[in-house]
Amino acid sequence: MRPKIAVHKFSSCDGCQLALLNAGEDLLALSELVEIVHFAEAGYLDDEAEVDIAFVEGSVTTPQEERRIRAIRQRSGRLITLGACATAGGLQALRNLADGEQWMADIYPHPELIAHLPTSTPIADHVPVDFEIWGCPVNTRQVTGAVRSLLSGVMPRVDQEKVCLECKRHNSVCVMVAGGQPCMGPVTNTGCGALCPSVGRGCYACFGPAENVNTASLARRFQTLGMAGAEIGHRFLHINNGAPVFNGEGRRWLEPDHD
Amino acid sequence: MIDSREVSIKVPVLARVEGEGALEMSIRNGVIDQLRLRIFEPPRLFEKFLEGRSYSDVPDIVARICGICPVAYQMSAVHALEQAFSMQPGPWVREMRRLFYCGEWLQSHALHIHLLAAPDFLHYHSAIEMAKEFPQEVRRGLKLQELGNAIVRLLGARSVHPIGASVGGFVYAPAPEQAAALLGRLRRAVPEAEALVHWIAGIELPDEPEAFITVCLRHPGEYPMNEGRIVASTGLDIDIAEYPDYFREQQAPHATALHSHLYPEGVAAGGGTPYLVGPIARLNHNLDRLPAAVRVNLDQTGIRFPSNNMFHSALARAVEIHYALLESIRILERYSLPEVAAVAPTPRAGVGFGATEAPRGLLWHRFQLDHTGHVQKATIIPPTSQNQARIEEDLRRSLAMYGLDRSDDELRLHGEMVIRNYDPCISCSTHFLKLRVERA
Amino acid sequence: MNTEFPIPHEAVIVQRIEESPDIFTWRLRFTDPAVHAAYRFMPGQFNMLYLHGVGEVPISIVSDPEDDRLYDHTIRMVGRVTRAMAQLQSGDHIGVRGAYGNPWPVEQARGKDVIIATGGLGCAPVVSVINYVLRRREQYGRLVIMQGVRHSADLIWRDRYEQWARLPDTQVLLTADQSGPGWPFRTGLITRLIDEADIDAGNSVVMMCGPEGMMRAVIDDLIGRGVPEARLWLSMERNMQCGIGHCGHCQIGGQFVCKDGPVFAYPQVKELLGVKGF
Amino acid sequence: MSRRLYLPRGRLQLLIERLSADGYRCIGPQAHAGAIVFRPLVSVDSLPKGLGDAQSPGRYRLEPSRGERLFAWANGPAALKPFTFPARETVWRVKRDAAGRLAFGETEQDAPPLAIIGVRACDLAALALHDRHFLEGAVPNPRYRRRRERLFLVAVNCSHPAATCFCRATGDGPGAESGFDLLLDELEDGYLVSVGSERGHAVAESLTLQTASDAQIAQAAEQLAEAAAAQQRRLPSRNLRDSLFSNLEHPRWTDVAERCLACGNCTAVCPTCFCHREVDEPALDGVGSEHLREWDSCFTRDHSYIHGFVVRAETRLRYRQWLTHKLGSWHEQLGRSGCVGCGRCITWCPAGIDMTEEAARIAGGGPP
Ligand SMILES: Cc1cc2nc3c(=O)[nH]c(=O)nc-3n(C[C@H](O)[C@H](O)[C@H](O)COP(=O)(O)OP(=O)(O)OC[C@H]3O[C@@H](n4cnc5c(N)ncnc54)[C@H](O)[C@@H]3O)c2cc1C
Ligand code: SF4
Ligand code: SF4
Ligand code: SF4
Repeated sequence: MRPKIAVHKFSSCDGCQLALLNAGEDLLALSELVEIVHFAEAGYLDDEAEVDIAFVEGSVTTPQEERRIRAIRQRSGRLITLGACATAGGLQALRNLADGEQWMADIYPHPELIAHLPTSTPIADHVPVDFEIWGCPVNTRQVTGAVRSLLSGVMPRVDQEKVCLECKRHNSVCVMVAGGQPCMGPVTNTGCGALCPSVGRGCYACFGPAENVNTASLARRFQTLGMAGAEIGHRFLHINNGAPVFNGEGRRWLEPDHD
Repeated sequence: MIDSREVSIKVPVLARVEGEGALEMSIRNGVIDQLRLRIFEPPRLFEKFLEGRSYSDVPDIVARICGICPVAYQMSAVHALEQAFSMQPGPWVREMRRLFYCGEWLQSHALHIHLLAAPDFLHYHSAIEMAKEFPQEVRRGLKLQELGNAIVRLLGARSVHPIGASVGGFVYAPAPEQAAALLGRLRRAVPEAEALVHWIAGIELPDEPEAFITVCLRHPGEYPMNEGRIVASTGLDIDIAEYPDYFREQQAPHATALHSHLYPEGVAAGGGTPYLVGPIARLNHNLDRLPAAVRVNLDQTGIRFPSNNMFHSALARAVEIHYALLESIRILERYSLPEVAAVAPTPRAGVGFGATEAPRGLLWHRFQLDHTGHVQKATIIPPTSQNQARIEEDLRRSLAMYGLDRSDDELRLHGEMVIRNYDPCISCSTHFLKLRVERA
Repeated sequence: MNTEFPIPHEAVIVQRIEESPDIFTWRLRFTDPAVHAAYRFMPGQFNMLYLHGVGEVPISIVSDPEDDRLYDHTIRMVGRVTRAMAQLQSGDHIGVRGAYGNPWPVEQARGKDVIIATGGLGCAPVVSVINYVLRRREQYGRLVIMQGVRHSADLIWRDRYEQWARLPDTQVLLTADQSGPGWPFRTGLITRLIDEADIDAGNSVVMMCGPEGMMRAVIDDLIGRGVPEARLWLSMERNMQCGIGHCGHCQIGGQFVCKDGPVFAYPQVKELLGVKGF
Repeated sequence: MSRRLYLPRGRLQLLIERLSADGYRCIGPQAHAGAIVFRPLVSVDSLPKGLGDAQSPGRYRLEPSRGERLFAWANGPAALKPFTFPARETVWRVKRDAAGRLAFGETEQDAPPLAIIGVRACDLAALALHDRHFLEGAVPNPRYRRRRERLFLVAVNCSHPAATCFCRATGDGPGAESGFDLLLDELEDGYLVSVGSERGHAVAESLTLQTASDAQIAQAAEQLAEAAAAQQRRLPSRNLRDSLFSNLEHPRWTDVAERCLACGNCTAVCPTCFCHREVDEPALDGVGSEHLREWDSCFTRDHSYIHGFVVRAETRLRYRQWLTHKLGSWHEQLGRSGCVGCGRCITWCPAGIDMTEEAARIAGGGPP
């Protein structure tokens, strides 16, 4: 019996699902190995089915999504989050730091007609998550790798080392040491292949925090590069602003006396 | 019997629309009483959290509005910001941005045609199912999609949320060897793009001519992507900065999204009307900007543009795939390393506008910045919110013509097909929202 | 084969024995008869076992080196690789490379008393040496087996201990830090067993495995009783990737557990044993 | 050392051509992405003419330097390590057939002969250490050996050490003494050439070089002495084994952990760090799998993970492992310190931690 899989979308940009839709031949190969039962973007629509593996993209931002994720959890064997939105609340979790209601009113003439929550929260705030895949977006290698592991009867490998190590494996020249550019690599989770430094720009932490990070030391380093407090804060309050270690560091630098 | 039927069709998840939406409609006494395209996409409030951010963060942030057309968001944004800073990054950057955009058109159009539209037309649930009987066609589609991704990767290191675009140009210039290798792959794919146009043209589709207003960019010398004036089939021809004078979005009380309307005589004069943006609009207005090879290939199909049949939108996409491929080849044939890949911006206070042609149509940005280059106010009008009113109008008309006496399933499938013509990318709708349904 | 650059050889699981709900034993044979015939090991050495597409883990060899039909591994399911290994059945294939590391000092111990001290859950590395001594009973003096577990419920292979206890010249002492009802053995730390054990400090070789804190305590006690440091042996565990002293993961100070150990004479690791961080 | 020869700068290209003709792929230092890095070299024109490097803790900048010199810099982020011990490689492959049988296969050991020009004394010292680690144990690594054997090394004595260099203190530079095929001293308008191997001899012969003058030889010696004298940094002693291990609870370990990012940059740029991990990359279909080896670092959690327990969970313990290994337990393992004084871990530390200072504070009994 091929395992059944589902891909669900919550509040997101759809970029993570593209890890599958852009997989080309691998997408066809995957459809032989598993039975895709729900994946709206690819035309599979059985939201109610029991599945062995559920991939979830997106964060929870509406009452309906709150209910839906609980129902999905109940009929899914393993639940795996895909990407920054599902794993840390996404870029849109920036609203959690502000007056989200005021923001709504600034954009919509009738915000009261829109069913929404004041916050954008990761899936794990609502239901237990079996495995998290970080990235904004996640890439095909990560997702097919996870599927392969599960097919082999093991959980995917957790790798939380820092981008720096991969950056050096690629023999890229450090943009912070040699170029004076701020780089989040020393606190960011590996997985992207250290893309940004490989093309000469600093990492902006789209893969979330690595293990055992020293955000305070990195922030001090940014200061020596001549950055103002708010700019330093924004480095941490970016794609993965909802990740607790980034959130805490970022907010510290946004406080007025920190400039 | 028909007259006495009361039907309410709900499509809880609209299959194969990127993002999840729903269509609700009720038919009373043989006429459509209510029709709503419901979008479940919750607001992600990008315009608000851009406020206070440095201009240099903007390309990375706006990309996250849509994973399928991040390049479009980046391009509208950098053009708007550069206009605010009164800077011009020069010919190399200009050409590379065009190439970047070609990659996105190729990728997005190929994805739409093969994973979304063609399975519809040929009655399959999915492309994967379709691949069993059309293996060559699906593989060709996947290959063109991958070529588009490869172009985006050349300039952006990855295809979704690429990291290469910056205000002032690009973070890096690709190595000539990489450009040359990609050029070879693109050249080999030309016959496939030509064949794709014929394949799509050969699929039998409803012939439903109708009158609709089209809006897109028009450039004096080229098929529009990053630059041009905004034109409409009403004869409108304005600078992109004048957009707010002629277009307005409203949160209509019955509607589920902000609907954009065009006011041909200016917003003040009233008389707003739905309009279409996207491939058909672009092709209808810019046929004379296509290279001969693209036009000859299209002519051979026997289908003529300008077209007023919305079911030609997949064909228009195929034609644009052909065009984007040839345009990429043209650009890459002349590729050389620039002196610098980006001009360093000098921030200053001001307002800038950017309008580019996203795969799904006109994408309009306005940024107001302070003297340090931090965003004070951002407005982003994506193509899907512009097409929204048009889709509902089209649904009402097309379903009535199709015959409201059809079974629920048939109506649903037809409705889906109509919607699909617009390729509504629901995630990218910074304005789309779900309203509580009010029922009479 | 031990010095050839390591690529696994295919081996077949001839038999799978369920030892407890989370411990199983594999009886293996290399599928290539020439490889099988050339394969040599000693008690205390380990193999790197490879699960297809998943990874490798170091596992001690528990069978007797002179049994050349099959060789055995007893594996506890703990994580990614071992849990998936538990799913394999007899007839399935894995990869094996080895044998690696330094064995127990079975030569030094010949003619002497052998004291085994283990702590924690089922200590595979010493099973091999117990079996080795029992098979060659006449070559060794007394055999004293001391085993401590955290909780009485953690003890596995109780019947095996009871069986050993019935053998001549063999003393088996068990203790649990905490015991539940029906526990006939001692309660308390393993060092308390040493008083009961009949140890001839001048004529014993001690072999240990288990938590480093426990080994430290036993060592201190035995040194106090006059056992020479060089007669104290311990088997250590560290993360291991290559098994041949190249990858650097298993270092404890200057020692590589994979090639300088896993069985060490106490003086080799004395300085850093139990020091947090090494 | 044998007879010293002289090669005018204008004829340096001949060396590249000769090596290429002998079947070597030439690699040489070039300015790239803001640093000196080794890249494929076809023409002397690509060498970093008129460039120097300014290095300090956490900072590296290329700077213009006067004159025609091509080697008036100290070093870049990577030594020879990426060529001899690549960051990632497949060590074996396996295929599983429908019956579940496994077929293991070695990967083809395709190491093209490389000629590397511009190698520093510290790089050679590090290479000698890797040779010992990978080749002189019970199980030599054949892939390393093959790459190593096919390496032609043209060393250049350091005339412009960086502020972070301390090879004089470790005894590994600034002049190279062995381990090269050819050795150059760069003078104002050419190169003093010394031969270090048979192969080097053959190449030098074919270039029909002049004999170096006494003045040129004296000039090179003086330049080298100046380079040595210019170095300010040093370590408390060449063997810190005991002084480090007797200070395992020194408060400075906690202090450095507050600054350390535990990012592993120091270990990656270190020419002697050898830690690596092994991972499997299975194909999606579950038939084939590649077993890879890739650089690891003692600054990662997984480096010291054993089931249910991380031996070095905190940065303090990771930094201590690194320094006590590098300057301490290397002596037990390979008979000398693992530090060759190249200064890379100081320059390329994003937090600007200077290991010579940390070592002095901890092992030298200085203030915490
Ligand atoms: C010399 C030696 C002999 C051993 N003998 C046995 C034995 O006979 N029976 C037995 O059940 N166990 C033995 N172990 C322990 C066994 O290797 C680990 O339990 C096993 O590696 C855990 O792997 P995992 O993937 O299931 O666990 P996870 O916790 O998922 O570990 C992930 C990875 O970390 C590494 N790792 C984790 N724990 C250890 C560890 N303790 N030692 C080395 N690497 C580790 C492995 O690479 C492993 O794949 C021995 C360990 C060593 C060093
Ligand atoms: S994590 Fe990023 S790429 Fe993925 S859905 Fe969210 S915004 Fe899109
Ligand atoms: S560029 Fe960034 S990721 Fe790379 S080494 Fe430097 S700090 Fe780390
Ligand atoms: S380097 Fe950083 S920002 Fe760039 S892709 Fe990788 S994780 Fe994302």
